[in-house]
Amino acid sequence: MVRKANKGLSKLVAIAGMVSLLIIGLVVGYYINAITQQKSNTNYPQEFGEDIAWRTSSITLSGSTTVLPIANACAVAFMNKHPGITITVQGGGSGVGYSNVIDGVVDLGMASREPKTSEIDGAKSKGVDLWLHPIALDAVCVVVHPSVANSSYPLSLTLQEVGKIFAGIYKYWDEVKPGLPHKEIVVVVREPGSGTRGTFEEYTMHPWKYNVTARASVQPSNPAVKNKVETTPYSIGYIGFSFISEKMHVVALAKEAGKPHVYPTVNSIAKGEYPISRYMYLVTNGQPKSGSLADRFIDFVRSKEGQQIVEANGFLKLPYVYPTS
Amino acid sequence: MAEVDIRKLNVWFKDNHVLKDLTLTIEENAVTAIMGPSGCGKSTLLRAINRMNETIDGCRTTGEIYIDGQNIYNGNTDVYELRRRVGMVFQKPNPLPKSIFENVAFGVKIHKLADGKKLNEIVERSLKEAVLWDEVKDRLHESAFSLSGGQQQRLCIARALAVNPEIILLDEPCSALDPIATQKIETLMRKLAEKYTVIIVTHNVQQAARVSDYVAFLYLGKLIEYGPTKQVFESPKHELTERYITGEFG
Amino acid sequence: MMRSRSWEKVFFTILGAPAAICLTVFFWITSVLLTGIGTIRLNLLTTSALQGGLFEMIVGTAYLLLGAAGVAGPVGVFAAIHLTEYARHGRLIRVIDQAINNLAGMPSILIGLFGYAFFCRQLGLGISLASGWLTLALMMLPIVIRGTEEAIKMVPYNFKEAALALGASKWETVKSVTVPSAAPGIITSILLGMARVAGETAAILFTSCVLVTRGLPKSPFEPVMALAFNLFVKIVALGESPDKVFGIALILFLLVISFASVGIALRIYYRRKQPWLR
Amino acid sequence: MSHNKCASPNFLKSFDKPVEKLMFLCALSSIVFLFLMLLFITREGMQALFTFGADFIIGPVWETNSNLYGALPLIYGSLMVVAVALAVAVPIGVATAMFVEEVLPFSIRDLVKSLIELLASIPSIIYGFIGVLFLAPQIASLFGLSSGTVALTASLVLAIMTIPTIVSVSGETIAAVPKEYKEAALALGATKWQTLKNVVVPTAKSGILASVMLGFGRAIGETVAVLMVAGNVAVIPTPPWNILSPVYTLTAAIAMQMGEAAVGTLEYSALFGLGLILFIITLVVNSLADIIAKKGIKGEKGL
Repeated sequence: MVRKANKGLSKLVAIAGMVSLLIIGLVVGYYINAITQQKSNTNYPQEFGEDIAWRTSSITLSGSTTVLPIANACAVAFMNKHPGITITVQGGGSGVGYSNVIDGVVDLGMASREPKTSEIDGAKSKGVDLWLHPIALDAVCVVVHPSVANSSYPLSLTLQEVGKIFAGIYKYWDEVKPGLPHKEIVVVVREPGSGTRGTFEEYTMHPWKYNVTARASVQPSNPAVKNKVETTPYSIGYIGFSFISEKMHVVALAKEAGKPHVYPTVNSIAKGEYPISRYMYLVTNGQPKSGSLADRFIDFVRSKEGQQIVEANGFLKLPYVYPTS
Repeated sequence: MAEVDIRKLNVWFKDNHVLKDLTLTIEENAVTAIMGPSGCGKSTLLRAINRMNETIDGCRTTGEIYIDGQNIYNGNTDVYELRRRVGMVFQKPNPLPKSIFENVAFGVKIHKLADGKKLNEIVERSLKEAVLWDEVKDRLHESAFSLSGGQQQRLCIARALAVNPEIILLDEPCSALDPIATQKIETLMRKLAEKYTVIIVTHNVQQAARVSDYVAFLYLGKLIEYGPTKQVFESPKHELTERYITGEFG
Repeated sequence: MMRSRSWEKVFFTILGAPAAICLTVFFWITSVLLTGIGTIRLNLLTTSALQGGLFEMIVGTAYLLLGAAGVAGPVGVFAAIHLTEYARHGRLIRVIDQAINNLAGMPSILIGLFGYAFFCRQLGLGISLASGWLTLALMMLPIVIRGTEEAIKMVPYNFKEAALALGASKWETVKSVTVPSAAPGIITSILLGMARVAGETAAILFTSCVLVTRGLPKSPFEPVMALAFNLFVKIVALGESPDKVFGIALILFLLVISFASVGIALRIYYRRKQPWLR
Repeated sequence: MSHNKCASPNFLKSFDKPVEKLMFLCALSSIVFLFLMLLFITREGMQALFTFGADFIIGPVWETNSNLYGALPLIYGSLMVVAVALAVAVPIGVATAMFVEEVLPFSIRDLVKSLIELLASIPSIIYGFIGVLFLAPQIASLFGLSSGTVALTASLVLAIMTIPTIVSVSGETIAAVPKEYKEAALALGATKWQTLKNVVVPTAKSGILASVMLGFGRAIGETVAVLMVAGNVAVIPTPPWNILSPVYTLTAAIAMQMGEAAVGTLEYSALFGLGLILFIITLVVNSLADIIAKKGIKGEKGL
């Protein structure tokens, strides 16, 4: 009986194993077939440049989540264009972007702010020369829920007033400006380390040594902040220019009291009139070798095609044509 | 105290026809033994009397059982009240994981028969009736598992007695016990018959002869012979009964 | 003294309500996700991520799963054999037992954190498939050990006796009697372990995944794209459009659920059909 | 069945010892890795612990920009979310376990149990996804909140995720209550409910308690789903029992900030410090569950 039972069972196992192997094999075969067909369909461009080494090389990017959509889309487009190359995009944040470049873990960092002094010092101590390559422009826009202000009752603030709101010095809206509702201000911010947050605080908080109120709601991304402000009455937050929607009111900002209040527009940002604007950067250790993949990728992002991707992802293209060296 | 009248009882477990057309009348205030080889349906018959068969999945019963003239299988019988009236003791002692006192008091509390002082009295009376009181009176609040097997079985009897039953069912109550404990339980059974209708299932022919007033012999789900113990053992009517009694099979 | 049985029935119906809630939640989640089925086209499964498909993520997830099973399977089965067949009950075994329970209860984020500190940095594997395998294997290990132990304990002793009486050594007995008899249970436990880690995000968040790269990893030391990671980054960091994310979520859901249901069904089947228990 | 294999040459037997050693090593692996986890998480978290001392645990401010790391709001957030989740999940889970094991007919019991187990295998990111898309807006409109990503939402999502653990572990112990106990009570005329209340539950109570502890362990370690719906504000709510305010949990902080933290910075170390706190909490909870469960088995024999 022992033998019989055991035999029956191992037979079952064998059959089950074989069937599952067969299925796995079929699936994998089908997949590999599909993918190789895709590859052979793409024609390898028959241009012979001065240097073809880059055509088979690979680079890795990591850093700011703000730049991530641009890098992601550009990487995909560039890889589709040149079938031999590999561009790997990791996440992280601006801090990771810099530190990875400094540690030599990645070829290109992504950053939505300039390096902190600590990062510059760290780079120097390791003999790394940080090069910033602007690839897009973004403005950090201060937005409020329509319950605070709207197109018929617009709101304008100075940078310091904005700072006081985010530092929690103003607790109610009517403390900011008489006539606003007597309601508690709901402050929405990005997570620490975010480039958007870094830029925002550099202009509105750091000059007066303000710190973000502990009551602030922390959101992990621009869409999250957008969603939060859209749905939260009496809230204020800051987002990238491209994320502005009709369900929120954009605040006009002045550098200081007495200066004109400026709304963020393509024009005002490009001219540098809007006070909180920033560049998106790709970061390298030293100038990338001419003709290398890193160099060509940066050029691609700055090319007409790359800048179209930048715009499609909701950022502003660089205000003037960059010399492609 | 109560007469049990079984008419055309049939029990199935799924497709297995366990009891077939059983009809017999069990006398009150006597010990009736149900005997037969393993698998003949003894326990099923016993469990039909307090409708415990129903707790097993796939059980189906037809026929009637009258206790004091009332059919316990008709729709409006309160099965819980029935089980209070018909106490049961199992093959393996099954005290609950509680103290000795709580075990005996369990049924009383469930049926809200008494509380406080009266409850104490009932517990004491039941333990005395089960001839256990002297052995446990100083340790009523110890775990029931601290008792020996025989004591545990008497505790289970006391537990059944505490709720004022009329009939006591014992399902091979001694099969897990040593000879001395068995003897104590057998003596107890004789004593219980003065007050209760006692029905015992046993596959031990000698035990049936020792303790019972009446004996029923079951074979393959059928009642082969039923009558006063003396008569069945001295002059069995059926050849199968004789062979079983003499130990030819079993 | 009459206790109303209908009252009792009402009561048990009330008791059944929570169970009904559980099942409703399950079916609700399933139905919510299935509404997204319209958004996915079948060729999404076979097109490369560079063309907007999910191919590399699906295969990448499979790579992660198979590799993790390849590590956790043998280690877990060996450990279980040792614990059931060789170990004498002693303090060490109690400690091991405790450790397995604790490992089973460890939050996946901690396993991910450890994986990053140990596999990626200390062992220098970096963000790679190999780091992911080891990290996920750590999560699978307790499930495989427990499942295998259960399967081995179900093998009747007289099977082993039969072999031992014929002069087989202990290892031969284990190899030729115990393991084959327990094989269905062992395979089931590995499947259930794979189901546990298939949708795991926190453990691979820092250890093995990237948002985009070309094709599949060519060696275990390259990073990989995976469904769960992509879904996480796309929702949390990029806030991508729900349609696209819905597709990933649905496929991930179906993948995990199918693994789990096959595992659970097999386990029930073999628990019932242990022929020697009949 | 294995005659031919048994007749294998003797040299195979010499493999016995090395194989045995290998198996022993595998058995040890769980201890080794648990120890390594503690070692490495502590090592990386040391810097933060030394910098802040006790303030790392009782400090009320978690503010990355000013490099202040006091984990109290995160610990409180985690405990609060889990407490509410358990308050929902324990009654539902235990009732479900009782219903499944004691009331449901055997034929559909396995099916229902499997479905509940499937509920447990749904990836947490899917729970988070559904929580964000469907549950949070519902909560917001129900309580008139501006945003639905609050502690309560996280608790509900966690409750759903914890229920299967509670059901399966307490169900196991309920099923393990000896049939004799139930028969004893039923034969005395106890109703099904009385049997359940007076016999089954008291006997299984240690197992049920263990299931609650395990549920606690699972809930406090849950990351992705919580991160997506908890709102992530590193402040103890006012008043502290306000479950309609957003909270930040230990796990969410690790997952959100780990990507941002550059290796070697104080932030990086502080995140591992959080990991250490979480590690200790889960270790204690799981060990307690183990002890309770083992005590239960002993109790069945002794009392």
